[in-house]
Amino acid sequence: MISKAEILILMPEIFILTLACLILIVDTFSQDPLRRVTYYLSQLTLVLTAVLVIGFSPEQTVYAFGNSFISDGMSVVLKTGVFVISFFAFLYSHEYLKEHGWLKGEYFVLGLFAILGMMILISAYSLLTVYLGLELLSLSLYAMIAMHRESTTASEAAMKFFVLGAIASGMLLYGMSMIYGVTGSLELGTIATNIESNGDNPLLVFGLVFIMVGIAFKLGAVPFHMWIPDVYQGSPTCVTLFIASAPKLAAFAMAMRLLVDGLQPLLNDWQGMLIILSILSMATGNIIAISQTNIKRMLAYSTIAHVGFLLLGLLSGTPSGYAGSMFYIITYALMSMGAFGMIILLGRKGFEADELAHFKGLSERSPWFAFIMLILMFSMAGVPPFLGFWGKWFVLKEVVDAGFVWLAATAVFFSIIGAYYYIRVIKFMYFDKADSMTAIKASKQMRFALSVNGLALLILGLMPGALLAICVSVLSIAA
Amino acid sequence: MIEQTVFYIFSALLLLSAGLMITVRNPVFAALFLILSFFSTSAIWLLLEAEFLAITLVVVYVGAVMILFMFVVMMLDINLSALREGFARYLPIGGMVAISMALSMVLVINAGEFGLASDTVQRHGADYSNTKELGVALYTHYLYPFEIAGAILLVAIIAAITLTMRGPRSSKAQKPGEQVLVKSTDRLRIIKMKSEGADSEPEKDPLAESKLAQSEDITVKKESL
Amino acid sequence: MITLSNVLVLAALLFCISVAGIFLNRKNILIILMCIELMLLSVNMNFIAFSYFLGDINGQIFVFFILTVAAAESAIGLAILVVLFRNRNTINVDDLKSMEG
Amino acid sequence: MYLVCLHEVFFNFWIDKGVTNQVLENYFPILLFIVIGLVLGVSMIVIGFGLGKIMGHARPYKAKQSPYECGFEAFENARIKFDVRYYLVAILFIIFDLEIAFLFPWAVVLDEIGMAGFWAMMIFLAVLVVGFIYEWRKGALEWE
Repeated sequence: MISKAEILILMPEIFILTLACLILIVDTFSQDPLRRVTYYLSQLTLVLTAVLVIGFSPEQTVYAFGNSFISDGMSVVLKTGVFVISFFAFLYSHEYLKEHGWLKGEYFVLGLFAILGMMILISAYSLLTVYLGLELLSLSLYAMIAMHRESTTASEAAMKFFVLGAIASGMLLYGMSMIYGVTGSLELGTIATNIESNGDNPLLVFGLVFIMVGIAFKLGAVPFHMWIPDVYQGSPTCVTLFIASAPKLAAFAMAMRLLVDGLQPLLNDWQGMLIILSILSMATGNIIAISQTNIKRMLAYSTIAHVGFLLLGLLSGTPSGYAGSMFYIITYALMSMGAFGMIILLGRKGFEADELAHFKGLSERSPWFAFIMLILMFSMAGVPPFLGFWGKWFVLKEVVDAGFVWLAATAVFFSIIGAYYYIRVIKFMYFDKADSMTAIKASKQMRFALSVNGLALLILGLMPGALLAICVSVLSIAA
Repeated sequence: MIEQTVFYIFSALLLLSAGLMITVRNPVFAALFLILSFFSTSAIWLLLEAEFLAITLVVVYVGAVMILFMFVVMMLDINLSALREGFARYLPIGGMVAISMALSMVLVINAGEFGLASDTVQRHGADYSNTKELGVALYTHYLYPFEIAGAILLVAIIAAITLTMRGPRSSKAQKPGEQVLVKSTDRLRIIKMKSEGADSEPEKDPLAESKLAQSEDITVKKESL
Repeated sequence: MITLSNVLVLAALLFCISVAGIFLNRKNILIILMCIELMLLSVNMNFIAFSYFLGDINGQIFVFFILTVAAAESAIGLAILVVLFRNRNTINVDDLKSMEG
Repeated sequence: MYLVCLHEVFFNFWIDKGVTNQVLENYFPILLFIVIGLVLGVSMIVIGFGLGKIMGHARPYKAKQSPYECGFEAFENARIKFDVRYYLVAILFIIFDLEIAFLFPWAVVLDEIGMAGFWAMMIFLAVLVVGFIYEWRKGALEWE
């Protein structure tokens, strides 16, 4: 049955669910067109939940609710990352929605439910909780995209995301059913021990293929990436920002739980699949991004390329490789949040700054924000003193250590190609004439948050040791 | 023997209705065939002693989800012929893909060995309650997923309302009670105006102006009622 | 007697039919949503067969949750479809090409 | 009673006592019901169409087969678009239908699952009541 300790360990989830329900009710009574109460309560919830997560973090790995819930170092770090990122994402979203005039309280409530889904996914230790967490997250995201009802592109993006997401969930479930049939269990730990004791079975690989389709879809790896460009471009920028940042951490956690915690004995099988996914993603992402004129779409292809890099760490199959991947995904989430934040900053009512041309001459309009964008783009390209470089560096080091020198060389080759389209943005900002010199209209909070976001990449880039040390330490305990 | 026959009959029915579902022209028929597949599936689940789920499938899916699909089919005035374009074009390649996929899946499944699962199953007697066993497992070991399911349902409510709800619509029905209560002052507004000098234009007649206000007011009031 | 592979083959065929349906009816989103229901039905069939032949109730519990989530999912999917139809007056996938790149 | 007798008769007739099958025995009346329904339905359709073909005489022409609308030509599709409010009600019905699906096994095993199971259901219901309040406040339940 349920013990008090189990309920305590679940405290953050219970808290965020309660507050989300409360905010939903409060919002229906609110007359304020700016939804200040809803917004501030949501932000407060995020802060308090983060405090709870860190406060209740266990010293060693704890399992609860019949092994369907796990709380370990990785879950604490990733959840904290999700809260920090979501806090900024909510701040940008509030500014964006205020400016564009379709602010709804439900946006933040659904956002909180999406965050709850991410927490469940990050802490999932059985096939059932992985599935439920994933669905809670995806259903909230579908609704958030379609929420701007007048926008044709948003509803198209939502429909595409929904159909492809539902098919991917179906595939994932089919794979799960095979794994369940062979091992007779839904718990990831038991599955791993059963596979080890019963030896190889072709049906396990059969199930693994379907599970891999699901994971590749959620991460956005080629050839299951079709949704990413359309969804990123079609969604309102604030939703794109949210989708492109925090859920990536949850998708990474899902891959870790399923592949490493549950199917570690099949390492040789999934390693090969990940190599293919990784090369295809890096190639497709970097090459197609070059020809884009829409910056949201360009960043979408850049996401695909980054996912290819992320998979490099996973496929090395060592705890330090996983740590490299985790470092990579956290840095990626920070960078993409900043980049989409810039698009929101430059936009105003009835106008989205989502074309590359809108960045022309930004250095004249606002030297400071051109500098922030410079940091973001250099960091994404992987130029040395910035944070993005270290992510690439650690992952590559692990791949070489695992004996895939050729793979590392391929990755370097594609990231050099990729550097071109990031640097093109910088060229637009510094060497081209602006089409219009309209002043940037943004609130103080927005400017402050974006500056913090950009400078964090610089400062963390100058001293990447601490974050990496955290990633390594939590994953070496888990392994 | 009889059990196997029943199983085969319902399997054939299921595959047939599923096949028809993806090929018929009319979405209404597709929905009806999907309902038939749900029914035959639930019969097969009964044979596999999943009685509670078989009933739930009928109650929730046939009784609610398919009704929802029907409503949407009825709600959207869909041009059927446009949606069928390309069906014949995709048929050869789609059929090939499906058949080869089916062959490989069946081969893998037949070749595979399920170490733990055995074909000799201990069947339960008539006093066995599937609902009870499911309930005990659900409400002791699966409390955490159960609460997550609650959250998912709540998200579905919020999403459905925010996406499709429109504000209260104005109705064109008459409301006799309010019509009776109307007073002349509600409809007629008499404007006091200074009489204008002799050199003013003849069109600017105060009487005409008040008439204008009056008629405007009446139309406004009528709309608001 | 029904054997395990009987049911699994049935589920696999059902799964393939649903994938074929998605391929063939790629223009009509409504049919695609129905095909997704069919796909989940085949997954459920798998779980119930395993649950029966393993003598383990956990598979049935999983099916119960899949049924719940899938119902919520189709509710949201249809809601998005309604919004899309209002904006575009079509549910034809091929017409959804306002974004290109 | 009648069904039970029929069931005995059929069963003893069809099935060798050695391999008596519990599931089929339990659901035999339903199977019988389905079979009778099928036979009845199919035979009625066949008889109806058959007799109609044999005895009736059909001489259709265009005007006779066109939909009749008070002397006008039909100017609209016969299918009327449904209002979106039906759809909202159907969605809310699904949610609460699922709630009942969860309540049913809970009620059956209430004496075996202890307080934890009881309170878990209370929390579940509370979450859905929040949804209910939300839809009430939003006016999704108002028809007019």
